[in-house]
Amino acid sequence: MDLTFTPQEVAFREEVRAFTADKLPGDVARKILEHRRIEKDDVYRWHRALYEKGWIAPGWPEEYGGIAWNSVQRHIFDEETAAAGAPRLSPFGLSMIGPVLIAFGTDEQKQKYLPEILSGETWWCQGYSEPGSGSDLASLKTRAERKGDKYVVNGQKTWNTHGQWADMIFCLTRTDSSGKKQQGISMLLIDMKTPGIEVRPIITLDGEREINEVWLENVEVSAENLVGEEGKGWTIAKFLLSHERTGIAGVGVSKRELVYLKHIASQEQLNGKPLIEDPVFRDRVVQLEIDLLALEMTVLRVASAERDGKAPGPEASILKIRGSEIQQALTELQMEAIGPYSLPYLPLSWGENWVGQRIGPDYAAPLAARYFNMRKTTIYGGTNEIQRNIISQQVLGL
Amino acid sequence: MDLTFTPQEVAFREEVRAFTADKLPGDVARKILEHRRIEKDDVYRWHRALYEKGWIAPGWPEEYGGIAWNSVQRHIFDEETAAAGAPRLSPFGLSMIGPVLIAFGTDEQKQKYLPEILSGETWWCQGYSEPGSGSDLASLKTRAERKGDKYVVNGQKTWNTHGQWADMIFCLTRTDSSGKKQQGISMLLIDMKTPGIEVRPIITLDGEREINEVWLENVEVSAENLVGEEGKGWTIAKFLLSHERTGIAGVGVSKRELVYLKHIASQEQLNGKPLIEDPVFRDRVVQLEIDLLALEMTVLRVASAERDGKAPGPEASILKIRGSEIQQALTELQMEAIGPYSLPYLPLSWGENWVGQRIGPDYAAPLAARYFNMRKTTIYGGTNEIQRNIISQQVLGL
Amino acid sequence: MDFSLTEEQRLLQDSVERFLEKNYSFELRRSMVDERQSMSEEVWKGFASLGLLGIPFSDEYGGFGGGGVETMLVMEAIGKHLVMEPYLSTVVMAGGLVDIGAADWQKKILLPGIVNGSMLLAFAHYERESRYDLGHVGTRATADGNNWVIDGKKTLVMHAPVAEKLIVSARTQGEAGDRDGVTLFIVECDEENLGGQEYPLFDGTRALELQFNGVRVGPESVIGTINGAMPLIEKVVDRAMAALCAEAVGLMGSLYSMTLEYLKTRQQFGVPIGKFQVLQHRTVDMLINLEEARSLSVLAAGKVDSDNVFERRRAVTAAKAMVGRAGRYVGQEAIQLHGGMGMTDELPVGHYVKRLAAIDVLFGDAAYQRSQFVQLREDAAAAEFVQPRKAWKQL
Amino acid sequence: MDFSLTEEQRLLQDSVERFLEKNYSFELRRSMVDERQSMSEEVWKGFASLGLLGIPFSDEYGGFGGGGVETMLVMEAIGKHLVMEPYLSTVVMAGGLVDIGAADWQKKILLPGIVNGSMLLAFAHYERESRYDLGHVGTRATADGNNWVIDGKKTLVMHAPVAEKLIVSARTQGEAGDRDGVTLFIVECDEENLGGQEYPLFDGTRALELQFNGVRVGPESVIGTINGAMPLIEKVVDRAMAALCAEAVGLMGSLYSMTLEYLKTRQQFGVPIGKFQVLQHRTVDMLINLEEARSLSVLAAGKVDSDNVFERRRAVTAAKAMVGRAGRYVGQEAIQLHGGMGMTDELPVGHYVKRLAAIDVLFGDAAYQRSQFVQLREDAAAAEFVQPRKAWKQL
Repeated sequence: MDLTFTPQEVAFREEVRAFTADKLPGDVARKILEHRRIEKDDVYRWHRALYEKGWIAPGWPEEYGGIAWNSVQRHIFDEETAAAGAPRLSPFGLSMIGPVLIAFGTDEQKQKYLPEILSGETWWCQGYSEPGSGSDLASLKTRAERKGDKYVVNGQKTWNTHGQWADMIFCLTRTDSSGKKQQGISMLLIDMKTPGIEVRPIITLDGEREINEVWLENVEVSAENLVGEEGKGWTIAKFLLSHERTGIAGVGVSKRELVYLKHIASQEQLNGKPLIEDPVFRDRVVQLEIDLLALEMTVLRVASAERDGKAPGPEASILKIRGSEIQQALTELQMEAIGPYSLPYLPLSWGENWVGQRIGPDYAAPLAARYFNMRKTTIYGGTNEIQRNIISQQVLGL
Repeated sequence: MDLTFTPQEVAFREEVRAFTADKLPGDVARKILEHRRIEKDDVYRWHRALYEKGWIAPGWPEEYGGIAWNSVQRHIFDEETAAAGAPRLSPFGLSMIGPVLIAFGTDEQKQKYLPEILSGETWWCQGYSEPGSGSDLASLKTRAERKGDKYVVNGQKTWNTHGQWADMIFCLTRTDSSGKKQQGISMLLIDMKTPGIEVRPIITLDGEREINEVWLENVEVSAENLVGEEGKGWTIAKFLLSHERTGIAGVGVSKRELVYLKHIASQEQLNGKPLIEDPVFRDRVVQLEIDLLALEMTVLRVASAERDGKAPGPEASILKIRGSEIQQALTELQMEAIGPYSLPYLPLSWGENWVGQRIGPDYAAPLAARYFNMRKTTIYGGTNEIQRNIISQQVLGL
Repeated sequence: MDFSLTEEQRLLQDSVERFLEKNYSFELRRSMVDERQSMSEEVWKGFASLGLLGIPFSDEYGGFGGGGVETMLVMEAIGKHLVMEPYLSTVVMAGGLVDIGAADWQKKILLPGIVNGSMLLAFAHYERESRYDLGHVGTRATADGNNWVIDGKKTLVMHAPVAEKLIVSARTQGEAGDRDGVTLFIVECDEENLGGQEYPLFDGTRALELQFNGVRVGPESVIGTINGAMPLIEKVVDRAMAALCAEAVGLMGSLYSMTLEYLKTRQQFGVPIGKFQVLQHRTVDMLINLEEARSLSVLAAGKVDSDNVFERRRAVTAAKAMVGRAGRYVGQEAIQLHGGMGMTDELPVGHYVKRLAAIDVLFGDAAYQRSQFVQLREDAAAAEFVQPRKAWKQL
Repeated sequence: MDFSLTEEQRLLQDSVERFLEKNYSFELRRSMVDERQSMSEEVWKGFASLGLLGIPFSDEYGGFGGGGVETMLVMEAIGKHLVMEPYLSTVVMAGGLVDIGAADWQKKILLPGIVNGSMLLAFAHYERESRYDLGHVGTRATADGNNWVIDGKKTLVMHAPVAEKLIVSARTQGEAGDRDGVTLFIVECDEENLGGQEYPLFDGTRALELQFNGVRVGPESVIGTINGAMPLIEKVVDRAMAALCAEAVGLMGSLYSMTLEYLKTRQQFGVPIGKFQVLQHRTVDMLINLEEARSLSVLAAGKVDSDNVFERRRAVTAAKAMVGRAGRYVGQEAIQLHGGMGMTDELPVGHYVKRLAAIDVLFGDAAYQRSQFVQLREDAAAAEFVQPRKAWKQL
C-alpha cells in the first residue's frame, strides 16, 4: 500500500494540468468557476480540444479511438480538469450510447456513429424515463411497432437533458407488451430531426432550461437503428446505467466548490471578521471537508481495485449517494455564506454580455439558483432511495 | 390564546413547589439530580408523600381516589417535581393496571387492588413482551389453560422492568390459538409469589439490573383474576398502551438535564475557558434548548386541547419520538462535556455509602452509564420505528 | 395557559382562508411573477375589506386592535396560499413602526390610508455591509437648519417598487454599528434625489436598491425620537420575524399536504409510492418538523407583544431558528419525495420551497438566530445561564 | 497510488485473524472483565510468537520493521474481535516512544523484551486538567545533581496495572501548557514513592491514577532530549490515533455484520425484520459510515509515518473525527436495530458499542479533532486556507 502518487502519476497530472492550462478556453473556465450559464458551444470547444489531443474517450477500447487510462489516471484527469474549471462533457454519447454500441451494435452502427461521437459532430441525448416510469423504469409505455423495415414510434419521454442540443436520441421503446414488463423492450436510435418528434422544455425551479419532454408521434425509424435484438433492450438499458456511474462521486467538482466556499467565506464579514473565522461556520466547513476527503479516498480505493481487475460493483451506489449529498451540502453552505445576497434573482446576469449592475458581491448572483438546481443530484441517475434499495439487495442481501 | 399561566396555575405551581420542597426526601433528590442508583424505597417514599397528600393519582376518577387535575396542571406538576429531583413513580400500578381495572375490572378486583395501588402497598410489574414478541406483541405465546376455576400458565416474559420489586404482575396470555393472533389473548393478574414464577435479571449494557425475564411454569391463577372477558385481552392491552404514554415527552426531566448540562459545561475547561463558552459546543446546546422548547410547547398544545375535551390522539407518538431523541441528545452532550472523565467506570460510587476516591469531577462518574442506559428510550414503549408506523397509518393514512 | 382561539380570531382565520381559497390561485401568482408585479390590487382591496390591513392598529385609526396572534393567523394563510402581497412590508413593518413610534398626528395621516388599502409603504433599512446586523446603519441624515439631508444606500428593500412612501433609517449620530444614533424618517418615493434599481428576489418578491443623494426632508418626517430608533426597529423586526415564522408554517403545511397527496396518487412498481415504508417515515418526519415549527411560531406570536424584552427575543429567535431548520428539512424532502416533478417550475412545490428558503435568510438564518439566542441569554441572564437551579455542589 | 497489500501484509492479516478467530472468544473476554484482568498471558504469548509485538521495530531489535499499514492490520483485527490486550499501550505508544526517541543502548535493553512479550509498558501522560491538550503537563521533574525527582499526578493511565515500567512525561522547564520544557522518563512501577489507584474504564480496559511523590530516577532514565519531548509525544499519539481508527473500523465492521445477521434471522410480523425497507436503508447507512471510516483509517495508516507533519496531522485528525462521528452512528444504530436485545449485557453488541465510545473519547473526540484540523491548517497553510487555487477576483 502506498498512498503517494507514483512518479508516473505525478507526471501524468502535470501533463493534464499543462494541457488544460493551454487548451481550456478561459471564458468557459470562468463561467464554470463562477457558476454562470453554460451553452452547448462551451462544452463543444472543450470536447474538441480533448478530441484533438486523443483524450476524449478514456473508457473506450483503443481500437475504437479510446485511450487506455487506468482508473487512477481517470481520477487525476477528472480532478485536474474540474479544478481548472473544465465543463462536464456531455455523457450521452461518450459514456452511454458509445459503450453500448461497442458492446451491442452492428458493424454498420459502429462505423456510422462512433467516430462522430468522438469528434463531437453528433450530439446525443437519452430517451429513458417517461411520465409514468421514473424509478420503475421497466414500466415504460412508448410503443414501437414494426412495419416492414421500419418501426413507428409513439409515446412520450421525459427528464431528457439537453435534448435541445442533440442530433440523435437513444430511446427505450416497447415492442411487445405481452410478457413481463422487463421483456419486450427495445432500444432504437432516432434522428432528432425526424418528423413527429417534438422537444418541449421543462423549466426547473431555478428558472433554467436544462431538461425537456420529448414527444414522439408516428416517428418512423429504420429497423437498422435497432440496437441488439428486438425485445432485449432491458439488458442493454441496465448495461448503460452501470456505465452512467463513472465519475458519479464528483470529487473533482466538489473539491473545486470547497475552495470556492472558503473563498466566499473569507470575503464575507460576520461581526467584523471574515465569516470563515466564525467557529460555528468553520466547524461545518471542516465537517464537509472531512466528508469529502473520505469520499475521495473511497473513490481511489474503488479505482485502485478496478485497476487491479476487479469489476465495479454496487459500491458505485455508495459513491452516488455520498457524492450527491456532499455536492448539495456545498451549495447550501455557499448560499448561507453570502447571507442576504442570495436573495436577488437576476438570471440575465449569469449569462454572457451582462453589463448591468449586480446586487451584492459578484460571486453571489448564481448561488441560490445553483442551490435549487443541485437538488436534482439526489434524484437523477436513480434516486438515492433507489440506490439504497440496490445496496440493500445486492450487497446486504436483504 | 394566552401563553402566560393563569393566576390559578401560578398558584398551583407554587403549591407543588412548596410541597415538593417540604416532602421530597433530600437524599432521593440528590440521587436523581446526580444520576445515582435508585432503589425501590427511594421511589416508595416519594409515592407515600404524594399518597398522603392525595396527589398520587391525577389520572384517576375522584371516586376511586384520583384527583381532577387538568392536563396543564399535570404538566406543571411534572415540571416542578422533575426540576426538584423527584423520582419517576412506578407507572405499572398507577398509569397502567389501575386505569385498566377501573375500565374493565370487576367490582371485586377494583376493591381488592385499587386502594393498594394508591397507597403503594402493592407494587406491580408488567408481563407483555416475550422473546419472540417485541414489536409484534400480538404474536405472544405464553399459554393459559383453563382448568376448573383456575388457569395454568406456562411461558416466558421479557423486558420486565423492576419485577424484582413487584408483588403482582399483569400478564398477557394466550387462552386460544385457533384464530387470528389478536384473538384469544387474555389478561391475568398474578401474584409474584405464586409457585412456578421465576424472575431472572437481565443485565443491561450499563451493567445495571433494571429489567428481567419472568419465567412461568405451571403457574396456577384463580379465574377470578381474569381481567375482562377471556379472549378479549388485546383490546385491554391496547387501552393500557395508550395510557402508558402520559408524560412520555419527559419535558420536566429534560429541562432539569439541560440545566445540569450547562452546569457541567460551565465547570469543564477547554483551552483555558469554560466549555460553555466554546462557540461550537454552545451552538449544539442552543440547538437542543430550542428543540426542547418546541417539544414543551407541543406538549402544552396537546395538553390544552385535551383539557378542552379533545381525546389524546396519535400525536402522542410525536411526543414519544422527539422526547426520547432529546433525552438521548442530552446524555450525549453531558458525556461529551466531561471529556476523558466519562471513561472511568465505578458503579459502586453511584450508590449510597461510597467513601472511596472518585476519578475526575464528582458529577462525571455516572454519565457514561447513563448515556448507554438511555439508548433504551427509543426502543421501549414501542420503538420509535413503530411510532412512525403508527403515525403513518393513523395520521397520514399511508 | 390557553392555546385556543377566541371566537373573533376564529372568524378572522376563516374569512382570510375563504377569501384566499377563492381569490388567490397559484396561477394568479404565477402570472404576477411573469409580469413583474409585486401585488394584485384586487387582492389588496379584498384584504382591506376584510379588515386585514388594520390588524395591528387600534380602532381609533380604523384598525382591528389585534396583536401577534391575529398577525399569525393572517400570515399562516398567506403562507398556505403562497401570497406575494406586501403585507409584511406595509402592515407589519412600516405600519408597525408608525403604530409604535409615530406621533398621534402622524398616525392620523398615515394609518387610515394603510388600513383602507390606499397607501403602501416599505421599510428601507439594510445596507451592503449589514449582513444581519440591525445596528449597522451607515446612511447619514445631516441636520440643515430644521431640515435633514439624507445620503447613503439601502439594499434589498422589499416591496418598495409599489410603495408610495418609505420609512428610512439613517444615522444622525455616531458610527455604523453603534446602537445609538439611528433615527427614522418618512420619505416620499417620488423624491427627486432618490435613485433606485428594481429587481426580483428568487421567491418572486420585488425589491429595490436605493440611493439617497441628498434627499431633503422636513422635521415633520421624523418618526419617533431622534437618535433613539433602535429599540423601535428591534421591536418591529421581531414582529416581522414572528410573522415570517407563521408564514413559514403555512408554507410547510402546504408542502406537507402536497407531498402526502403525491405519495397517495403517484404509482410506481404497481403501488402508490406511499406504500414504501422509507417514504412513510420520512413523511412522518416532515410532519414532526412542521409541528415543532408550529409550536414555536405560536410561542413567538404569543410573546412578540410582551414588554419583557428577554422573553420576547427568546421566543422570536428560537422560532426563527427552528423555522430555518425545519423549513429546510420540509422543503428539501418535499422536492425529493416528488422526485423529478419536484424539480419543475410547473408544480407549486418548488415555489413554496423557494419562499421558505427566502424566509430563512430574511433577518438572519438559523445559525444567526442561535447566536442571538445565546447572546441575549448572556446579556439578560448571565448568572442563570451558567448556574443550575440547584446549587449542585452543596448536595 | 496503490491500496493493495503486499504478500507479506496479507500473510500478517491472515495470521492475526486466524489466531484470534481460534483463541479469542467473546466469552474469554467476558471472563477477563469479570475477573478484573487487563489481559490474557496466553494471548499475549501468541501475539509474540506471531511477531505482532515487534511490528513497528526494526529487525535489529527483533522487530518486523513495519509501519502504519501493518499496525492498521493488527488493530483492525483487534477491533473485530474486541481484544483487550495492552497492544496500544505497550507496542504502539510506549514502544513507539522508545523506538523513535530512545538512544540505541536503551532500545537494546527495552525493545527485545517488548518484542518477546516479557516486558509490558504504559505511557503516563494525561493529567487532571489536560482534557485533550497534549501540552498540558504539570508534573515536574526537578534536577538533583545528575538525578531527577518527579512530583505530580497522572490520570487515566491505560493498562498500567499490568505494566512493569512506565514512560512518564514531566515538566523540566516552563509552565503547564508550554510546548517546550517536557521531558520523558522511564520509571519502574515498583518505585516506592509511586502511589496508584486501579479502576476499570467502561469498556473493560483497566487503568491507574498515579501519584509521584518524589520519585527519584537517574540520568539514564531520560528518553530523548531534555525539554524537547513534545514532537516525539505528538508523533506517537498520532500513531496511537491511527491505530485506534483501525481498531474502530474493526469494531464497526463487526457491529455491521452482527446487525445484518440479526435482521436476517429475527422474525416479527411473520417475516425477517430485514424485509422492512426502513431498516434496510438504515443498514445501508451503517455500511456507508463504515466505508467512510475505513477510507480515512487507511489514509491515516498511510500517512502516519510521513515526515510531513501537516500531511500526517491532517490525515490523522480527519480520520479520528470521522471515526468519532461514524462510530457513534454505527454504534447507536446497531443497538436500535437489535431492539431490546441490543440493550443487554449478554449480547456482544453493547460491548462493541462501549469500546467505540471509549475510542471517540481517547485523545480527543470528533469535535476536538475538527478544531485541530482547522488549527493545523491555520498554522501550516494560512494562505491556502483562505485563498482559492484560482485568483477568482481577476477572472
